[in-house]
Order: sequence, then structure tokens, then C-alpha cells
Amino acid sequence: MTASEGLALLLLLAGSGFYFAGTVGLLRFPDAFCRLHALTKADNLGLCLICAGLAVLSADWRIASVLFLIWLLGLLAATVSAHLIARQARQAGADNIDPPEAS
Amino acid sequence: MTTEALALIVFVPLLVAAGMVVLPRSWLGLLIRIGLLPLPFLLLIPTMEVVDNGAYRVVLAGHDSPLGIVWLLDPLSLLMLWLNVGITLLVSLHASFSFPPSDQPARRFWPLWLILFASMNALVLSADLFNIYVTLELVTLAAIGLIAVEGKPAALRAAMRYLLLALMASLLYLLGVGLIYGQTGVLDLYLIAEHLEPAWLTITALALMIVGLLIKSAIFPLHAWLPAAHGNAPGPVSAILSAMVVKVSVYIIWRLWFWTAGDWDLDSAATLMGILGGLAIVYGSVAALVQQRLKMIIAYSTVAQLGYLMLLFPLASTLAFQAASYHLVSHGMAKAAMFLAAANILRSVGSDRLSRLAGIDQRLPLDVFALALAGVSIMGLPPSGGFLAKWLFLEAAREQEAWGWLVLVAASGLLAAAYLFRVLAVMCLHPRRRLRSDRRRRAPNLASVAAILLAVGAIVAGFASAPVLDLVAAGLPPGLAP
Amino acid sequence: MDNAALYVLAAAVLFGVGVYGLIVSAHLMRKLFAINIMGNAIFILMVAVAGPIDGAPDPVPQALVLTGIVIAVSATAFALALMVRLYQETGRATLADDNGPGNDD
Amino acid sequence: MMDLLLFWTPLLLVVVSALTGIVIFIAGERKARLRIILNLLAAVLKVLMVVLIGLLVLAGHTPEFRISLVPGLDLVLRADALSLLFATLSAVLWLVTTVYAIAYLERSPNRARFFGFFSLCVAATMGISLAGNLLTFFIFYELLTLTTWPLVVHTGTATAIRSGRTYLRYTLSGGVLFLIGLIWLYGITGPQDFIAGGTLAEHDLDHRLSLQIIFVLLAVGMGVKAAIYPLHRWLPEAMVAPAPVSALLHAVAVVKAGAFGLVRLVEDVYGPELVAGLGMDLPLLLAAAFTILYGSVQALRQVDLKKRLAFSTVSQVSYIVLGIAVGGPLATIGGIVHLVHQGLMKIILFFCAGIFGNLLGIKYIHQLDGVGRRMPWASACFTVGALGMIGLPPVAGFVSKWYLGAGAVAVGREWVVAVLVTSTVLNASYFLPVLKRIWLNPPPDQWPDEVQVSRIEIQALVGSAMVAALLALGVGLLAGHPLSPLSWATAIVTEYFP
Amino acid sequence: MLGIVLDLVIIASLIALAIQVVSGASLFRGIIHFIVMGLTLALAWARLGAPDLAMAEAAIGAGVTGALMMVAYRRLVEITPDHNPSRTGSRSRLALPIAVGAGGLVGLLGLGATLSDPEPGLAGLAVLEALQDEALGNPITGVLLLYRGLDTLLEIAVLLTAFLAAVAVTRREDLDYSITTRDPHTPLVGALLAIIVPLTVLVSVHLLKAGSHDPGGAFQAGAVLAACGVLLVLTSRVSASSQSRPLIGLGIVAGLISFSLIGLAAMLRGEPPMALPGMWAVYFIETAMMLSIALTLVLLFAGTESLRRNQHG
Repeated sequence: MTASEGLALLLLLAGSGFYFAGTVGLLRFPDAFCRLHALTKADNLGLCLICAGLAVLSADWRIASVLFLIWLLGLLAATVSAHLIARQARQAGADNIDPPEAS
Repeated sequence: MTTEALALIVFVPLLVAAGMVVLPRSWLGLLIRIGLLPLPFLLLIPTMEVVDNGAYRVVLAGHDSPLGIVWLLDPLSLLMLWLNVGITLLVSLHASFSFPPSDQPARRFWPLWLILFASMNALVLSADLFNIYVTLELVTLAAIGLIAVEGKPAALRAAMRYLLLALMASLLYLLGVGLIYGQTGVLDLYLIAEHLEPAWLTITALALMIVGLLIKSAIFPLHAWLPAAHGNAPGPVSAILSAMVVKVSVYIIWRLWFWTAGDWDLDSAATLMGILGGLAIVYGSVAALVQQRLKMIIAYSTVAQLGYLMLLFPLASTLAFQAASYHLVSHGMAKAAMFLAAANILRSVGSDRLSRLAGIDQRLPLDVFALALAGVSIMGLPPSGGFLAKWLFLEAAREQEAWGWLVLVAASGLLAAAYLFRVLAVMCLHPRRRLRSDRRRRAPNLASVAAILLAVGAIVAGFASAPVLDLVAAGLPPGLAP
Repeated sequence: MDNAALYVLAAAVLFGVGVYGLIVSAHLMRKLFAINIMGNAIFILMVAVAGPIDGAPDPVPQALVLTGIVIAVSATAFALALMVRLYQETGRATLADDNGPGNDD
Repeated sequence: MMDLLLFWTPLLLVVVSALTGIVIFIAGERKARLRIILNLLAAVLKVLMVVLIGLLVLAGHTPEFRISLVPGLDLVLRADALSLLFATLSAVLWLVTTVYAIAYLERSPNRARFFGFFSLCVAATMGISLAGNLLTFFIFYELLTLTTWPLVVHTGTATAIRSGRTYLRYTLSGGVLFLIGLIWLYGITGPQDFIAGGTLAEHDLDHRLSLQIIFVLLAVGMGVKAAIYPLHRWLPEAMVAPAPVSALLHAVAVVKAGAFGLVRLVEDVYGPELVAGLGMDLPLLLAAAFTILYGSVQALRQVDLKKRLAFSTVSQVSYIVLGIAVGGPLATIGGIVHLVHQGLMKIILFFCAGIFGNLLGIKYIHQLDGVGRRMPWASACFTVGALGMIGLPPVAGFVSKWYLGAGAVAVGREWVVAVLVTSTVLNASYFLPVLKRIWLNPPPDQWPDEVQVSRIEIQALVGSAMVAALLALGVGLLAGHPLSPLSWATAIVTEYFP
Repeated sequence: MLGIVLDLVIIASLIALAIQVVSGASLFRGIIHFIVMGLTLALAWARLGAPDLAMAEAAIGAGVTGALMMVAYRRLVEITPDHNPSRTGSRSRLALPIAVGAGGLVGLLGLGATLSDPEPGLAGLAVLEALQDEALGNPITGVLLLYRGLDTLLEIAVLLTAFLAAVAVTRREDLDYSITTRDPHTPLVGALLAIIVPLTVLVSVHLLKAGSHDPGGAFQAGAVLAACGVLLVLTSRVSASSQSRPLIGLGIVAGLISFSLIGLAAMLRGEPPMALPGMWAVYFIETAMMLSIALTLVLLFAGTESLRRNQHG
């Protein structure tokens, strides 16, 4: 295992860890706002780390830049969707944003 | 010339359907004519080709199989093309009254109608297992869309049931195709045989494909979807469903059985298929006997009549092939005629419950006439195409001393007579209250003429059989050719 | 591809799950799920059983499956539209009762 | 020119009535005048054409129309002596019945349907008479079933529908047996035309059992229409049909078609010798003999006039079968000539029953008291028919019975004579009381349901009955004339027994 | 080794998700699971050496199908807000044996086919051989357009048919029904659209172009473009309309018509039908198909037959 591979592995594992934490948060936190909190922050960081890990692994600037773009897009999407969900949750005044039939 | 004509036969209706999506409604009438009327003339060219030189291959895009897709025009596919073109044209005459181009629903109906037409043409030509899958899906989706086009709850439910079963059937077929490709790496159904040993794996794969097709062709006991679908669809749609759509799946089974697996020893399976056919005949007829609605009776009659097509498998001879093909032709015309007549009756009376049809023959003599005439052929009574088909079946059975099939075919006409005469008797019964003639809702005479033409066609088929039978005899599968 | 047999088994299980779902589900959307799962199983199978050519996967089944995926989504789209309409007309998204009102005329 | 004539005339004979039927359908209910004209015109034309064909045959030609249905399988219409006999009978009786029916059905509903199918029915009968092979015969035989059904259910009552169902159940089942037998037979011999004396003898050794079974199948298939016991049950039920239909069913079309078919089967397919050789003549003979007696006994028990006539038909038609089953030239002549004679006599009886029923509302025999005084002409006709049925000379029936008896003695089957005598006694005992009531009993104060009709209507009704009666008398009195049915039948039979 | 583990993880998730989909308590969660299953399946395709399929599965199988299911679910909920159907039908006793039997059969057949001395597919060999004469690097695109063009053409026809049939069964008044998020005009949404829309168009064009040599092609590109359209519908930039517009209609059938006409035109040059005159035709047809696929999918999503632009968009 070369150094770069080791680095990549480290980054990927860390990213997965953040994803895992975010997912646990999504499942365990009590209301919509907290869940968003877990989703956006932890997952975006996880995505960032995984992209970075993959970029190191690929050792190719073109791929690395595409991966960077992916991260940016992920950020953008997460931002807007979190914003919309939060607005909805606030307007509804409810802490449960699940669809009507769920649980 | 033949290549060009065949390509146009498939693509003209397809392109016209696409045109209907783009062009404004005022063009609809013209487009319908463009999409349908030239077809019989185009078909003359391939006909001459087949008559002169026998089978004809169209290598699409110039890439022969196994690389590309091939169309095979042989006598049997030519027969199917003629049947499709002829029946669709006559039913379209009727449809131009039930879905007049000036009305709103016409924009929904006609594109699907033409796609259905084109796809069946493509299907009967196709010699490629996967291409057949795609075309079958096209046929199915267009047909189901047409069933539901009027949005009646019963039709919607029937369409949904049909759709689910058809999708499942397609999957079974596709599974078989996948396995066969995995074994041979070939998809051309006339080439597969060269690369395939009849091992358990391939036989099972073929069986899966055939079961899928049996579902699509509603062979007992896989018929459950058919009566509701055919019984609740709009008249012209019922007509084409019973006359063509279920038949093309049977046609594919024939192809797989006699061409792809022509050399294999499938005797016990053939007997099974025959028994299914026999059960279909009995079950469909008995079920038709207890129905209370005219269209349901006709639909169950289709279940029964499809059974005859299964008898080809155990009998498997030149005569049987001619018989089954002739049955295809005569039943196609007769059943289309019946559904069209029933549609006119339904439209005029507002119901097709038998209890409300007493004395209807006085009010709608043309439609009752068409119904009765077509019934003669369905019952297999002479002189009619149905009789001739039955005769050929009997001869085929006698030739092989298959007495069981012989008695079945001979006696099964009685069952058909039982349910059809029940209908006719009701129509001749004196009405308890006087029927009020509602001129406004009456179907125009030309709509009845379409039904009568088809019914007369079924009768005339009892006399002018030689061209069809010669054609079929010229296109026998390799194993059966004398 | 040494993992073909593995995926074939996966396809078999998925197919079984699909069949199970198709039988036990009453709701039409669930039936569509099940049919789609069965379809996916068959797609996997088609690609997996085709032998590789010089170590590379055979492109033909992939192309066929690509076509199959588009057909599946088309059929699903239509089925969903049909289901919505059926629900609007009958208040049911099942096929359970065929003798309900509206089966006549 | 001659060839064309010979080719097309048989077809035209069939087509002319079929076309009439179709035109009547198309013309619709309202155009009564057109319908009447068409009907009469076609009926007259038909008689003329039969005469034309008769002349052609007399001149030694054989008009034959032939097309191929399936390669190797022909539809053949051919005029030979036997077919001409039946065709003449049908054509003449159709003309008479048409006149009668037009008057009878005046003002009743659904006349277009009635006359349309009436014509089609005659077309089918013509086809049967001209059929040149068994397949053609079968085709028209089934067509006849189809076209008579609407006539049976014509009144549209529940009873009519029910008896229509019985009718179909019997005839269509018979058709199935016929079809199986036909297919089987063609399997052995290949498609073959009717030839006097039959052509099956050469296959006797190889296929004896098959030929026997086939014979039974075909005989049962035809026996259904010929109403041979126990296949007769549909016939009395079919009495619900209007009187002209009953007349036609009993005298010409359906029942006679069955009997005619049996004649063809025995004489032209198997040949009398082979039938005897296969041992099939005796069962047929026994069935016929039993039916004769059974029908007569049943007739005796009926109180409904039309029912009594119906059972009389059951009995009488079996005379024809008896004749051919006995074998030998004389009995065969008797059977074939009875084909004509029974037709003429039975049609008189049904015409008269129809007149009594329609004009006076008479349905039961006890209501016939004194009808002779009220309707002398019709009653006279009825008497002629009844006496003929009993077999009293000089009415036609006597001739047939004479030949049958003589023929039976000639082949050493004397017991048949006993059957004939018993039957005659029975005939007398169910007809003579009726005649007594008609002529000797006093008329009631009021008829059950008397209706007023126009003179011309009565004239047409009674007139057609009288024409039939005259014909029945004529063929009996002039039996020796070279063109009489008897001479004709003799000529036919000479071919079978050279 | 790692590969096998990865395969096992993917397969286990697939099976677990499938079980969740068919037997989960909530329909809504069923849809979510279905989508996740589609994405997992994309991984499986990648593992099977089928990147084209992976992309198609992610975009079409998971994305589009999921979106269609979501919108159908939403309509059901609108009619009956507490739409929570009972999970199972009645005939459940035989279900398990049948399912096991079916699965077993498929497994047996599949294993039989895999393990029995797999010959290279003749068709596949022919494709790879023929492709050397072409300017195409992606054999799948070659199969789809050059060698088995009829399949692809009819597949487009299937999509068109599904669309026509879906419109045919939709109530007339529902054709004007618009699906949007609750407040689509917040500034953030505008900003998102301003970035995403050009980007997706760019990506789809890239996929289209890449398709000739690398994984990608008209279907994947069309699906991505459709996603963009779905976004526009959801954010009320365009909305459903029952007014048919010629341009929209032309877009729907562009793929079918251009492929058919070019395919037929081959006969004028004396070539067999469906023979393409050159690479330009491949690009042209793919572009038209991409547009048609995208537009049709958006229309299916919106449940309508035409679209209109909103003024305040």
C-alpha cells in the first residue's frame, strides 16, 4: 500500500464515518430541524471527505476536478432542500414532516 | 421493392401516429386515411414476391443476424399481415364512427390505434427474439391504452388486470430470451436451432417464453384477464383484440415451437398444449353460456375459440397447419364482426344485458344479421370459414387416427351453438314492452356495414379457401413440410 | 467476471421476492414495485449469464437490458396513470373486487 | 352455351330462393307488396327452372355445378332423376305454400323475417335435393337446420323458444354425428360423388367394422331429421310454429330431407347390396317399422290436432325408410314414391289445420265438430289428405303402401306386411273419428275464436289446400302416366336394381 | 477478495431493500426503498462491468421511476388523505412456497446457464468485430443504433405509446393539474435553478456526446435532462397544460420521426432500411431521442400532454 493509497483509505473511512453519524442523527433526532442539522452538516462533510479520498486515489486532475464539482453540487442541493424543508416545517408548525400516512 | 413495401407497411402507420401528436385535429381524418388506406396496395408487392419466390428476408440496416435484426416474410407471416391489414381496415371503418375524427376522444384513440396496427405488422415479420419482446410490449401497451380510452370503471379495472398480467408475461418471455442468449449468443429465432441442444435448460427456457406468450394469448387456464378486457373495451378495440392481438402471441408460439424447436421431441408437451386447448374450448363455451351480457359472451367465446389454435400442437401436420391458420382467418373475421355488431347494439340500447335485448332484431336488423352470420362461422356450421377450418381439423385428426381430438372438434361446435343460439333466441323473443327507437343514438348504417362485411367475409371464406390454404402449405415449418 | 454466479443467485432471490410481493400485495402500486423488482432480477440475470468475450462483458445483453429498462419505466408510467384514474373512478387502488359497481354497462 | 346452361342451372335453382330471401330481408318489413310479388315470382320461376332442368335431364344431359371448397373437396350440385323428383316436389309445394303463407300471415308481425328465412329454407332444401355428394348434402343439411330455426321460434313466445332449443339440440347433435361419419368415410374412400348403387363395396373387406359404424353415424345423423324413433322428439314440439312452417317442415323440408338423405345413403353411397351385406338393413328396417307403429299409437293419443298430425308424420315418413330398408326394387319404388305422396298429403292436412286454427280458432280435435258444414271445401281437402294417409285408393297413399307391401313379400319379408296393415288400422282409427266429427257431428253455437278475414284471403288459403289435394288425387289416379312420380321412381330404381 | 465482499454487501442490501419494498408497512417508505434499491442496483451494474446500465439505472430506473411513483402516490393521497392501504391481500398462504419455487427455478436456470461452459455470444462477437470498422467506441451505442436500431426505434415508440396511453386514461380536467412545491418562488430556489439548469443541460449534452465512445448515450442524457424538466415543473417554472402545442408535440415525437425517416431514407440510397448514412445521423438521432425522452418523461411526471411557461417564473 503506497502512501497515497493509505491517505485515500483514511479519507474514505472518515467520510463513511461522517455519513454514518449523519444517518444515525437522521434516524434518532427528535424533530425536523435537528434531523436537517444532522443531514446537512455531517453528510456534506462526509461527501467532501469521500470525494477527496477518491481524488487522491485517482491521481488525476481531471477526475479530481469533476469530484470537486460533484461536492459543490451536493452542497448546493443540500442547501436548497434543507432550506425548503425547514420552511415547510416552520410553516406547518409541526415537528413531523413525514407524509400523512407514515407511522 | 419488397423490402421497401415491408418497411412502409410498418413505418407508415407509425409515422402517421406520430404525426397525429404534432398536427392539429383538423388533420386527423386525412392522417387516418394516409395511415391505413395505402396498406393493402403496399401489401400486394410482398404478396407477389412470396407467390413467385417463397420466403423473403429483410436484413435491417444491412447487418445480418447474429449481428442485426432480420425480418422474415414467409407465407405464414404474409397471411398474418393480410389478416391484420384487412381486419384493421374494416374495423377502422367502424371506428371512424365510434371515434369520429371531429370528436375530442379521437385524438386519444387514433394514434394508439395506428401504433397497435404498426406494431402487429412489425411483430409478425420479426425473426428476432428480443425484437419480438419489444414489439409485444408495444402491442400490449397500445392495446391496453385503447381498452381504457373511454375511462369506464369496468374497462379501467380490466385494463389494469390485463396490464399486470401482460407485464408478468413479458418478464417470463424475457427471462427465456435471456437464458437462450446466454446459451447460444444468438437471437435470430431461425438460427437458434443450429446452436441449441434440447437440454433441460433450453427446454425450460423455451417453456418460460411459451408460458409468457400463453398468458398474452389468454389460453386456458391463463385466460382470466381476457373476458373483462375484451368485454368492456370500446367496440372496435374489442374487435381487434379478439381478432388479432391475442392471435399474434399464438403465432409467436407457433414460430418458437415449429421453427426454433422444430427438431425437438416435444410430444408430451404437445399433448399438454392440446389438452389445454380442449379445456379452453369447453370452459370458454360453458362460461359463455352463463354470461348475462352480450359482449361478455363474445369474449368468453374468444377464450373457447383460441383453444382450437392449440390443437395444432398435438396434431402437427400439414392439414392441421392449414386448419389452424384457416381458423385464425375465419375466427378473426367472425369475431371482429360480432364485436362490432355488439358495439352497435350496445350503443343503441345503452346496455348489452341479454334481458334488455329482447326483440332487438326488429330494431337493428343489420347488426343482428351480422351477429348471426358470424355466429354460423363460430359454430363451425357450413358454409363458412369456420366450418372449413373445422373440417380440416377433423381431417387432420382422422389422418392421424386421433379420435379423441376428432370427437372434441366435431362436438365442440354444439357448445358454441348453445351459447350463440341463446343470444339469438333472446333477440327473436317478443319484447315485453315496446322498444322505443332512439334514432339519435343509433349507430350509422355504415358502422353496421363494417360488421356485415366482416361476417360475410367469414362466410365467403368457406368457399374461397384455396389461396389461403395453398399459401399455408407453401410456408410449412421445415419439420412438417411433406 | 467471477462474480456472475453470485449475481445470478441474487437475481434468483430478487425474483422470488418479487413474486412473493406480487402475490401478497393488494395495492396496485405494490404490485408494480414487485413487477419492477422481478424485472430487475431478470435484467441482472441476462447480463450475468452471458459469457464474457475476451474478458470483457458481452455488449449485446447490456444493450438489450438498456432497452428493457426504458420499456419498464414506460410501462410503469402508464400503469401508474391507470392506477390513479382507477382510484379516482372507483375509490380503490386494488383489483380485489371484480363484481363491484361499474362492471356492468 | 349448352355447357354453360348445364353448369349454372343447378346453382341458379338454389340461388334464386336464397336471393329472394336476402332481398326480402333488405326490403324490410314495410314493403309488403314487393315482398308478395317477389315471393310469387321466385316461386313460379323456380317451378319453371325445375321444369327446364327436367327437360334437360329427359334429353339425356346431366346438369352439374361443381366448385372446389378445399383442394380435392368439391361442392357438387347435380340434377339426376332422384334429385329432380325431390326438387320438383319442393318447388311445387313451395309455390303452393307461399300463396298459403302470404294469406295466413297477413297482418302478423315480423313478416320480412319470416319470408326471408322461408325462402332461405327452400334454397337449402333445393341444395339438399341437388347435392351431388355427401359433403354438399351435409352443407345444405346444416343450412336447413339454421334457416328453419327462426321459423320454428317465429312467434317469439317462450314456448316457441323452448321448442326451438329442442329442435336445435336434436338436429345439431345429429349434424355432429353426420360430420364424424362423413370425415371417417372420406378417410376411407376419399371424396366421392353419389353414384347409383354406391361405390363402397370394394372397401368392404378392409374396413367392414368402420363401414358399419359409419353407416350408423350417418343414418342417425339423418334419422334425426327424419324423426325416426327415438330421435323424433323435436318434431311434435316444433308444432308451435305457424301452420305454413309446420306444413313445410313436415311435408317438404326438414323431415323429408332426412328421409331423402337416407335414400341417398342407402342407394347412392353404400348401395343396397352392401347395406344388406353389412347387415345394416335389418336394424334400419326394424327402426322404421317400430317408428311407424309408435308414431301411429302416439297420434292416436293426441287431442291436439296439430300434434296428432305431427305424430302421423313421424309414422308416415318412416314408410320411406321402410321402403329402402326392405330392399328389392318394388319396396324401394314404394319408399321413393312415398317421398312425394306423403309430402302432398301431409301438406294438405297442415294447410287445413292451419285454416281451421287461424279462422275458427280450432286447436283441439273435439272442436272440429261440424266444421264440414262451416267450411266444406277445406274439410273436403282435409278428407282427401286423411284418406290418402290411411291408404285408401285412389288417393296417392294407396300406391305407396301397395308397392311397399308387394316389395316386402317379394323379398320374403312378409312380416312387414303385418306392420303395414297394423299401421293402416291405426291410421284409420286416428283419422276416421276426426272425419266423423267434421262431417257428421253438429256444429257448435260458437267457434272458439272466429275471425273475420277478407274473401281473397280465404280463397288463397283454401285454394292452396285444394291445389294440393288435387295434386294428391292426381298422382294417385294418374300413377300410370309416364311422368307421374311412380313412373319416375320406377325409372330411378331401375338404376339401383339393374 | 475485497470485490467479493463488496458484491456480497451490494447483494445483501439489494435483497434487504427488495424485501422492505414488498413487505414494508408504509407505501411511501416503499417508494423510498424502491429508489434506494435502484441506486444500489446501479452499483451492482457497475460491478458487473456495465457502466452504461449503471447510469441508466440510476437515472431512469431509480430516478425517473421513483419520481413517477412519488407523484402517483401524491395523487392518491390527495384523494384520500389517510391513504394507508392494508399491506397484504388475502391469498398469502401459498405465496411463500410459490415465491421460493419461482426463485429457485430462476436460480437453477441461471446457475445452469452460467456454469455450463459459457461460450462467447455470437452476436456479441459480431458486434465487437463489426465495431472496428465504425467510428464508434461504445459497443452498446453501436448495438442500439447501428445493429439493432429497430429495437431502439420501437423502444422509443413504446415510450411514446406509454405517454399516449397515460394521457388517454387521464381525466381531462386533470391535464391542467399542476404539481409544485408549496412555495416555489423563494430566492434560494431561483438561485438553484440558475445554476442547476444550465449544468444539467451541459451534463446531458456531455453524456450524449460521450455515448459514442464511453458509457452514456441518449437514454441517460434524456433522463438527466428530464430531471431538469421535473425540477422546472416542481418549481412552477413550467406547468401542465391540456392545450396541445405543436412544438411540444414535435418534441415528443422527434426521436421517433427522425429515426424512422432517416431509417427509411436509406432505401432511397439503395441501402436496406435502418441503415444510417454516417456519424452525423447517429448524433442527430441521439439528440432527437434525448429531447423526446426528456420531454416525454417530464410530461409523464406532470401527468399531462403539454406544458406552458409560467409568466412569473
